Parts: sequence; structure tokens; C-alpha cells
Amino acid sequence: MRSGASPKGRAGGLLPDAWRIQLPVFEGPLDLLLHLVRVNEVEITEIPVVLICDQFHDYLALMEELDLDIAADYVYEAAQLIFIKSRMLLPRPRRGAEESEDPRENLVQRLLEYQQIKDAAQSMAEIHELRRGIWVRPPEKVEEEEEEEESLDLGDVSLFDLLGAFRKVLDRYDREHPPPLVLEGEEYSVRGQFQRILESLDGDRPLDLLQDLRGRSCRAEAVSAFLAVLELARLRLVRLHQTGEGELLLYRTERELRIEELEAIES
Amino acid sequence: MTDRPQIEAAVEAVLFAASEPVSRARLLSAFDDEEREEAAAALERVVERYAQRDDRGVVVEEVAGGLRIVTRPDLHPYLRRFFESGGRSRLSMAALETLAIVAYRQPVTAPEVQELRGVSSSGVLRTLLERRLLRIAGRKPVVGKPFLYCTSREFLLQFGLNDVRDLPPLEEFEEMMTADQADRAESRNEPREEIPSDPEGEVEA
Amino acid sequence: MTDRPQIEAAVEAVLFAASEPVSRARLLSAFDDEEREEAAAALERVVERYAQRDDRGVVVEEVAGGLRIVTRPDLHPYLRRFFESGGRSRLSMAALETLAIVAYRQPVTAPEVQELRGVSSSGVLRTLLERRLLRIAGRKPVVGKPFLYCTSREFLLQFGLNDVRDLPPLEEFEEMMTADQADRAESRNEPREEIPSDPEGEVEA
Repeated sequence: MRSGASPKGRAGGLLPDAWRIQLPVFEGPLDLLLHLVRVNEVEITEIPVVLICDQFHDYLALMEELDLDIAADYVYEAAQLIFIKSRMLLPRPRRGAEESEDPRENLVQRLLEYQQIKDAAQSMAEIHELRRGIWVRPPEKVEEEEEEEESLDLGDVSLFDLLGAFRKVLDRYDREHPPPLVLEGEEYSVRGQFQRILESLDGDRPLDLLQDLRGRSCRAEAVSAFLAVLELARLRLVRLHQTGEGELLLYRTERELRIEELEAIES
Repeated sequence: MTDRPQIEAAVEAVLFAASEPVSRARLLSAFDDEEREEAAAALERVVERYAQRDDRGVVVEEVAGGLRIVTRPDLHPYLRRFFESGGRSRLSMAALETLAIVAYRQPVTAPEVQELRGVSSSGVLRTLLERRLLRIAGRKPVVGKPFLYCTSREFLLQFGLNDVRDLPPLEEFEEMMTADQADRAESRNEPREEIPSDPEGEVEA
Repeated sequence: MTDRPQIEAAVEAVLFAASEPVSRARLLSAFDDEEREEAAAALERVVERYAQRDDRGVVVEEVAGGLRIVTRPDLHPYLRRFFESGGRSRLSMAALETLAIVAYRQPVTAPEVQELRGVSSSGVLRTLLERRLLRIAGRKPVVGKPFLYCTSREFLLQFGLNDVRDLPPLEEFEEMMTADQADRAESRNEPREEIPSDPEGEVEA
């Protein structure tokens, strides 16, 4: 509950108190200015800057009071108005024959332009609303073509799409190539893989090599594992067997590993 | 040898199947050279056949440089009920203002739009890009090289224009609007004045 | 109160917009209870209207327990010709991605594109070459001497750029996409600080 600090005073009732409750629906400061012009029943070209400026500031004060965020756009326009108002209040230099410029000129021009835009937008809104009711048919497929790929009309493709596509590529790449887990170098070493495979071969069960390689976390690890298998084979610690289905199976041989052999392997 | 009704039927079938606006020239490309004249005449008969009529639900419209068959806009309520979908969503006033600026000033940059509207418009521009009503047409060769925005083909489709040059001149709106300006000003104020003014200036939270 | 022709029009519009076969019962669900009887009669009139006739290219067919409007099968050669004659050329998402990669990483080889996209891209690259959006700028002096791809002049025209160096950096795009109220308000203020902060102070003419 707030009271006092009524912004009426200067506004002379032109800003209904209702505003204090209802949120403003202006599209921006120019919209607010047009509204003030309208309620004061003046022409845009004859805008009473002093009055309008005060009303505009009252409105901002009201927004402040209601803890509404006053967008920078409004603050900027308020400063502009004060600037114009101050120039209006200054005695006009009468030097020379040429008329001094009306300080309102720029503002009037902007308001007139904005009024046009608003009018156009209003008509466009009506057209859009009407045409929202139009339904089209999805394009017919003459023959059952392969799954239609999403595509854009070349004439419509713009930088926005190009950038969006590139962003998508990079995002997907990052997703599919997560930064490698930081593991101790040993995990990728040939010796480490050598030991891992040898241990997993304890017992009679063979190891499916391809499956094992696919299970490695990254290419570097897979390469290490593969080199380790070559070492294992060279030292005749394993036997490789290819099945009819193309699987490569590793079987442990009887041979024991000698410590100096292990130490000779790249770590 | 293709006979006359057959060609008329073919024209209708192509127009129906295309679903996109098709230029007359492209539509006629489905026919042999010697059929083309007949096809052009047939096309006009088909267009006439799809002229607005009380008991017809579909019409041929000329939009974005082509012809297409669409449902009559006023039948929207039935279609919405049938498809359980509201169809295309509405545009906010901010979006419409921004569209109007781009439509009339294109190619135009974001700062230029902002200057005209008096509010920053980058969010609205982005939304319009996403809805494909605008497209980026390049960059302006000035400091900062801002993007240049233009309206798209989708814009023409949604606003029923053949070409952006078909937009009525801005002054025309003004004339159109000044006529009912007073009405609108009033109706605009109404909802605000409904609320009884509070002389104590008290505000409810 | 909806009148008779209006209901007939609505039936036709629904049938037109639904591309899948629609059962009579479902079609009538778009109407109020009190309209339904009228709509059922209207539906039969619409079906009749779409009966096979020499000069009509579309017919209503009853299939899979429903009704739908389709093009007359004997006219399909025309449709095929129409669709094959191309018309508006389209760019697939794969092509757009590839184009974007080349644009930002040029000069670039096919394996490099493939690495980024995760799928083989040689077919897409060929299409883009054919469409003149890309060009081959030489070969990379590495094993296999793969071709180096660059964007073309056509590409610059398509995207309204003077030079590939005008391609916006990704950050600019991201800024645009994330521009929220706060950023926008800030960026708005910057260039405007030239306004005299003291309105009472001296003002230049």
C-alpha cells in the first residue's frame, strides 16, 4: 500500500490514477508521447513541449513509484524532452534574417513517422488476423519418395540460417567429441593395455578383440590396446583366432611372461 | 493428343498438388510446347472456377508471385476445431511495428529500426527471423557493419502480397486511419478509464 | 447461425486441408450438434461435386475408411513433369551445414568437413559445387592431395556479402540470439551519452 506522492498535480488529471494500477501498454516512449498528444487534443506539429514533457516525467515517476523497470528507452526520450523544453524556454536568437530552427522539429518528425508506422502496423495486424484463417495443404508426393529431408528454399536462405547451421555443427561436434577425460598417461600406455588384456585373459575364456577395442574410451587408448595385442602375440603370450563371422578371438597360451619382457614394453 | 478438358484437369491437379504458390510460367512448364497455349487458357478457367462463392471452401489466391489453392479465411473456426490447433500464432504489436518498418524501409539495420520505434528492437528482430518473416540480406558498409534486414517470402505469404512493391504507400494508411482515428483514440482509453479513480491516490499491491 | 452454403464450404475446406483420409464421423466432429445433420448432407453434396469429370483434376476418393481429395491418377504424368521441372531450388540442411563449414573454415578439404559434420560429405560438396555456391581453390599439399574448397562469388551474392571477411563471427550471432532486456538497454545507452546531462546547462544551437 502506497499513498501520497500523487503524481497528479502538474498532470492536471490527464494521467488517470487508474494508471497506477494498470500496467502501461505502450510500445515505447514514442507511443506514450503519441498518447499524450492525443489526450491533450493537439496536433503533433503543434506539440506543447513544456506540458507534454511534464506529463511524460509524471508518467515515469509513476512507473518508478510502482517499481516498474523504466527501460532506458524511456529515460533517453525523457532527457530529449528536457533538452527540447530547455531550448523552447531559451529566448530565440533573432540575429540575421533566417528563422531559427524550431527545437521541436526533430521530435515532430519522429512522431509523425512513428504514427505512420503504427497505422501501417494496425492495418497489417488486421490483414494478418484475417489471413491466419487460411489453411493450405501439405505438398502432395507424386511417388513415394524417400523420406523427405528438411530443406529451405534457396531464395529464402540467409545469413541467419547459415550461422544457425554452423552453430549446430559445432554444438553437435562438441557433443560427440566430449573433451577427453583426463586420465593418467599410464592408462593409455602400451604396457598398461598389455597388462590389462593379459589379466582379462586369465582363465579359459577368449577375448573378443574387436569388441574390446570398441570399448576403449578414445582412439589413443584403442591404438595402445592394439599395439599391446601385437606385443602379446609377438611374445607368444596369446594366440589369435579368426572365426567365420570375422571375430578376432584372443586365447591365452601356456607361456609365462618374464619380467624383463614386461619392462621392455613402452610405458 | 491431349484434349481440352484433360488439359484443364491437369492444370487443376498441378495447382492442387503444388500447394506452394506457383507462377503461371512454372505451372505451364508441365505442358508440351504445343499444349501450352491451351493450358494458359485452361489455367484462367480454373482460376475462375475457384473464385469466391458461398458454398465453396477453397479459393485460388495470387500471392508471392504465384497462384495457390487455400481455404477461405472465414472458415477458420471449423478448421481450428477439426485440427484442434489454432493455426498460425498472432503477432505482437511490437512485432508488427518492426515488420512495418522493415517492409517499408528495407533493407534496414537494427539501429535504424530502433531509432524509428524509439525502443530497442533486437529481441523482436530475432523473433521475426525465427518465424522466417524477416531475413538477413547482408551487412551495411558502415562502421560496425550492422546486419541489413529485409522481408521474406514468408512475409508475402502471411500478408497476402505478391511483391513488397504491392504494399500500399504509407500515406494511404494515414488517410485510412485519420478517418477512424478518433474512434480508436477513444477505444484505446476506455479500458484505462474503467477503473474508478482514487482520490486518495492509494494503490493496491 | 450458420447457413447452408457456409456449412458446405466448411466441409470442403476441412476435406481439402486434411491430407489424410478422414472418416465421415470425424469430419462431422468439426460441427456443432445442431449443424451435424446439415453437415452430413453437405458432405454428400461435396463428394458429388468432386465426382470424376473430364475437366476436373481432383476427385474425392474413399479409402481406408475415410474420404480424401486427391489428384486424378491418370494426370500424374503432368505432376511428375511439373515437379521434375524443378522450380524453386531448395537447400537441404546437410547442404546448409556443409556450406557453413566451408564458409567459416575455408579453404577446407572434404575430410576436414567430414570430421566436423561426423558424416561423409562428398555428395553434398558436389551438389554445392554444381550449384556454384562453392569452388575448388586447389589441392592441399598433404598425402592424397585433397581438393581445397572455398566459397564462390555466387555465395557472396546469396548472402549479401561483399567479402567472406564480412561473415559475422559466431559471437555476434550468439549475442543476437541472447540479447535480453538488460543487454539491450545497455547497448542502447552507450552511443547516447553525448546528450547533455545537464539540461539546464549550456546548449549549443
